[in-house]
Amino acid sequence: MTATISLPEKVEMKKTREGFGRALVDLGEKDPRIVVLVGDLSESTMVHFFAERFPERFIQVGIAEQNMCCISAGLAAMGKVPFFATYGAFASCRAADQIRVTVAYSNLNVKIAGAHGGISVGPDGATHQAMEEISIIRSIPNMSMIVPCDFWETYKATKAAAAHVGPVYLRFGREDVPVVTDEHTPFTFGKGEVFAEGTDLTIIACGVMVYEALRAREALATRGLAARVVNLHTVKPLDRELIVRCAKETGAIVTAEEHQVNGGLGGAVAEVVVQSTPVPMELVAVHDRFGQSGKPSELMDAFGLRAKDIVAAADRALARKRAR
Amino acid sequence: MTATISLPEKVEMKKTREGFGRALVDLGEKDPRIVVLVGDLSESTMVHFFAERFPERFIQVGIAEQNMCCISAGLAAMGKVPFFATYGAFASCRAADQIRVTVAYSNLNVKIAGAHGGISVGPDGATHQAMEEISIIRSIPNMSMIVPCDFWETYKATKAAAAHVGPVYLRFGREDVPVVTDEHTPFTFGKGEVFAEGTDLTIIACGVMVYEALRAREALATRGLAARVVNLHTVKPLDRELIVRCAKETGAIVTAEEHQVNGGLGGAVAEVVVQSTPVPMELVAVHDRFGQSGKPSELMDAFGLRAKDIVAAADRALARKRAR
Amino acid sequence: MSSEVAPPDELAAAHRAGRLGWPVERLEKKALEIRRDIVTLLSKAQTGHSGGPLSCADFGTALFFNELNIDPRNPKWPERDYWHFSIGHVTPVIYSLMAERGYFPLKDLMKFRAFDGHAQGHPSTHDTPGIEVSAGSLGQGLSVCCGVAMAARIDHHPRRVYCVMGDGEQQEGQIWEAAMFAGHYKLDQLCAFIDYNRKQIDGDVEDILGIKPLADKWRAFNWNVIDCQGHDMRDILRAIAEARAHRGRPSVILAHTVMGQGVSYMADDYHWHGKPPKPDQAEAALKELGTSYAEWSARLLAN
Amino acid sequence: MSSEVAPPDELAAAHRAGRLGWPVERLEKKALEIRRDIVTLLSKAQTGHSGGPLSCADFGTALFFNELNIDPRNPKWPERDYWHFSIGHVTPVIYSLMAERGYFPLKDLMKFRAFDGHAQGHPSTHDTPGIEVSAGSLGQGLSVCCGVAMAARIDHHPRRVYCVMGDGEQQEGQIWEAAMFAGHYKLDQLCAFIDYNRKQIDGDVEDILGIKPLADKWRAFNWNVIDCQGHDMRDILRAIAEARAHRGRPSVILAHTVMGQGVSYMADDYHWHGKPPKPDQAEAALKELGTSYAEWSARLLAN
Ligand SMILES: Cc1ncc(C[n+]2csc(CCOP(=O)(O)OP(=O)(O)O)c2C)c(N)n1
Ligand SMILES: Cc1ncc(C[n+]2csc(CCOP(=O)(O)OP(=O)(O)O)c2C)c(N)n1
Ligand SMILES: [Mg+2]
Ligand SMILES: [Mg+2]
Repeated sequence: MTATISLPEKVEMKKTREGFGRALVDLGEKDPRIVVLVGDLSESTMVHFFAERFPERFIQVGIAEQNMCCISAGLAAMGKVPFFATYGAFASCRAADQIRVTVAYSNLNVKIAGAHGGISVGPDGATHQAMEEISIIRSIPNMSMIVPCDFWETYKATKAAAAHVGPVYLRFGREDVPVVTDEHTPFTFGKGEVFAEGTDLTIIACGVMVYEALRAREALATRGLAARVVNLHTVKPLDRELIVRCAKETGAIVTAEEHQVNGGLGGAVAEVVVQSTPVPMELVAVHDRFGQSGKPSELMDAFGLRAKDIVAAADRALARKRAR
Repeated sequence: MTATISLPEKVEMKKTREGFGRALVDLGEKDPRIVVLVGDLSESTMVHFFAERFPERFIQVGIAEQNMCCISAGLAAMGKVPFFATYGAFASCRAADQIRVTVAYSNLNVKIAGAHGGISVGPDGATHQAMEEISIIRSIPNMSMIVPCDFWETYKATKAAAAHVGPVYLRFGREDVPVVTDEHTPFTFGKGEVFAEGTDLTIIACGVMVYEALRAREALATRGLAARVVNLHTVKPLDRELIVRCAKETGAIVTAEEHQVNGGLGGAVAEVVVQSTPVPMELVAVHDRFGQSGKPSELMDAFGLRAKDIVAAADRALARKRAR
Repeated sequence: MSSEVAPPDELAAAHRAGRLGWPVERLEKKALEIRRDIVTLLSKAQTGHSGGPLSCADFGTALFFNELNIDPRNPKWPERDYWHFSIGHVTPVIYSLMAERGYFPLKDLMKFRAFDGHAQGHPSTHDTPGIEVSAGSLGQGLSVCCGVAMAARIDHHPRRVYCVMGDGEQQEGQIWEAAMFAGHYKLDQLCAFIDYNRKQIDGDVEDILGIKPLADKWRAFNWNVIDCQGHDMRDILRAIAEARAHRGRPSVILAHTVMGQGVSYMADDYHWHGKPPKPDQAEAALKELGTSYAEWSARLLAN
Repeated sequence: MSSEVAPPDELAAAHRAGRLGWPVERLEKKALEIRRDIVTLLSKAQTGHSGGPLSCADFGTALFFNELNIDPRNPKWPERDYWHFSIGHVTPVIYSLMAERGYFPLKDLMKFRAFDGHAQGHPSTHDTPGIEVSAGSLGQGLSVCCGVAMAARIDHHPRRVYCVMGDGEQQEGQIWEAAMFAGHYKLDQLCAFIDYNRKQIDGDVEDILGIKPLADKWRAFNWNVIDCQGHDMRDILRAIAEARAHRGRPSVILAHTVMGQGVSYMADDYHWHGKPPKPDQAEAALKELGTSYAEWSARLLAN
């Protein structure tokens, strides 16, 4: 599907996690099976909206992520649709064994919300900047995972997660990020969206990097280069068909993610590419180092997660494409 | 380095984890800093040899993997060289947060031994067949990881882990596996070994799949195809140089691992390949499904982890190489 | 000990459609059969755990054949009680109880841990009908049961929830997270059993990492603690009834058991935690249990 | 309460080279300065936690300026005691204590959580000299301290080990794994503080997930439990001395504190768990603490 997105100069800023919090309330209105759990982070994860509206279906678990994950499994086994929320670092790592054995191996209908993913978490520093989630969750069978790009997409992703039967991991950021989609932008679980057409190369991004990719596209366009931009919000299951098509049609791929380079979105795309249509790829990501404290913008710059870094990667990829 | 390995018809069978258990004792003799911890699995992980020889440096933690991981961190902070041992499923998942925050972020000298990796664990079934370890550990900065191929290599890997300053994860299997190396086969931490030369394609394998790769090479040779076999025991840090060289020189790569396909050895190699020398690759691995009970040999067959599966993958890769 | 007495509606609930309510003698006979099943299936498979399954056999039988309100032919019966073994490694007793109770044919026991059977080494939701949540990584089951109990609370459902844990398993921190949670939310529909057989893989629990004083721990986590003789059927039923009658707190039954109970050479020996008897050892065990491998395997295969 | 009295060699050890052993009055003055540091650095950074750091300020000062045997100019001094804050979010008090004690210049506090400073939002081994093990994911620190204590035991080293935990943090199961371990191995060189301020992020600990009766829990895990008034310096020193003198069990000091203690509008209000005072609020706070932002930030920047 193509949903050509062009950015105004000044873009509205909003938190992805707020889209989650709002969607939960709307889901709760329609579906009595929705239950929300939190590990002492109601406001940070924005489940407080749901808690206020549906106190009888809200469970405060305290600081006990392992327990929260398995409680969710028990709720799901009884037909509930539980969403449990904490920071992504603790959702993906502290509860990894519980996700693997109790949730995923049983293929239970548990939804996991990991707030505060990425370096843009900012001043809290490395421990709170979850950047290993895609690698971890992607490796576990039966798991699905969505990394939405903005407020609206998070809203839709949350609803899609509820509609999908099976375990789903949702990854959000902490900060206000540019709103690049609107209420009507198409969103299909498991399918990437072509946000802008182009033939010279494809930029495949997820999360806040979709915005940076669109900006990079503008910069490349000033030099006569036409970059396709794909929003690959569902990092599992992967839209292989779209990736193969992009590799074939554009001959070069840059991936962009606010995540470790090892085994993340770039790795997922690379696995498809080498098995189908080997083309030059460049991976814009965090290069196997821990985060640090700082302002989100300082860190996005320092860790090379900006439009300009995507542009540089695109130039490298294009040079390699031409040299073949 | 090249260490041409040719297999006799009947190969000696021995457990990798025994190489670990023996190496610990030898390490303990020479280095008083070595401390060994276990979570109620002394014999399965074969740390009982060490426990008998050095009871004062052996710590039984009981069934508490999170605690064991952080106790090891405390020991390492005080200058000890702790090895902690449990099943790989619990080492990598139950202690994932502890590995990330306390061990890796502090870059402490903790050695993690994950026994019972892979589908060949057999009758215990899915929960005990750790197949997500490479993806998880590879995503965490500062971590190193070795997946040795047999008894002798495990012995050497254990010693190499002790010699390396920083956190290292070692992955073993459960069963007797073919001994393909000997006491004198070269082993260098962080470097792949070319176990057999070849020019038509490269099979890059780790763990027990190195044996299957060597057998696959024999089968391919009968058809006049020359496969190079690389034992990539150190899956992190990755021997990029060797991978790039193989891609350039042979133009096609098959990876083989007893591990989930998402983000594992194949993914790691793919990431290097697309960023340097895009060539056709095929990934022999477990295709995103949980294991099950059965005899190890039945499972290796059923999950497509045999020499014949590598041969089939090689044929696909070669066809794609020729079609370019 | 409970200080309160169950009100009449609870007693009615306690006699619901899916409860067998067998008397002590019949339970004792069934427990013997369960032990024969365990030894036979382990002998056939030549892989699996002997010790824990045998220590769980008596209270397991009491649960399945007296207490639990279940319909094995309709495992998802909405009215069902929920049961869960957090110690996934005791599949020999879990599957024997399930098969004897009618979840699946007895002959399936003869394919324990086999490639072509459903009876996985550790309980698997998608392989075995009646297993609602997979297990095998210790320490997670009580949390699952807390979730089931919370669902019942949200739905105002009278479902009772039974969880079986190991004593070595008490070393897992997640158990105490769940204990704190259930205490806080006063989940009195929840009843946990601890198979207090004093052994784990590497030896005596008190040598490995002592859990004493265990009753004090649970009390300090706001649970109702009930001690019981884990191989005395009458005492087991007494403990279960006490738990059922208790209001305001979840109950934990410390079932004092013997690892390998029922097979003389296994009894109280931790070496039997994780291995099956060899065929000749199984024959000796089955003799003690009043049958033979030929006889008992024939019974299993015929049903 | 300890039933035993420290033998002479222990008393000698208690007066080792790196202990400051400051008297109560001096400690009280330093604690006030620590509070000024905390408010000032938070006001500068406009990010970070206020509540927990202020509740830890008094016993933190007692540890750093009376009890701990450390050499801040040589953080790896082999004879050192080991200290660790398992609640990594209280970096404002950790860094203030460290800077006031001489680990690094006071002016570094003015770069709290800044891109170009070393003072990370949560303690980081490779950024801040003297931080031996990183923290920030709750529940892990007591295990780290168990490891340090075991190393000391192996080496027959008299090192004492101090761990600071939160009360909300008690909900993490790993704490109870570590508690069981330390009890089993009778790690009496280990002393844990619990900052019992009755608050966590989402509200009152007893509303979120009650941890009471907390002393009973620790006793049931075989620890020596000592209650103390967490803002009474004399009582803090008494508790520490009691812990030091106790033999055969690790000690835990339940430091009864008030979140945000020292700043009237923050006191006992969980909303102050994780946010900094705005500049005008900081000014008001510093006034209560007998200084001003201008004066105190100048002091920090000058040292
Ligand atoms: C998280 C986890 N760690 C380790 C194991 C391996 N393991 C299986 S059973 C067992 C011992 C359990 O002891 P206990 O609960 O007393 O059961 P029993 O030996 O009495 O059957 C261990 C360590 C596991 N299954 N899960
Ligand atoms: C494993 C983990 N889960 C959640 C968090 C987020 N978190 C940070 S502080 C905190 C509350 C801690 O409460 P308490 O121990 O009482 O500290 P206080 O609020 O009193 O400072 C939480 C939930 C975390 N840092 N680590
Ligand atoms: Mg036991
Ligand atoms: Mg608190």
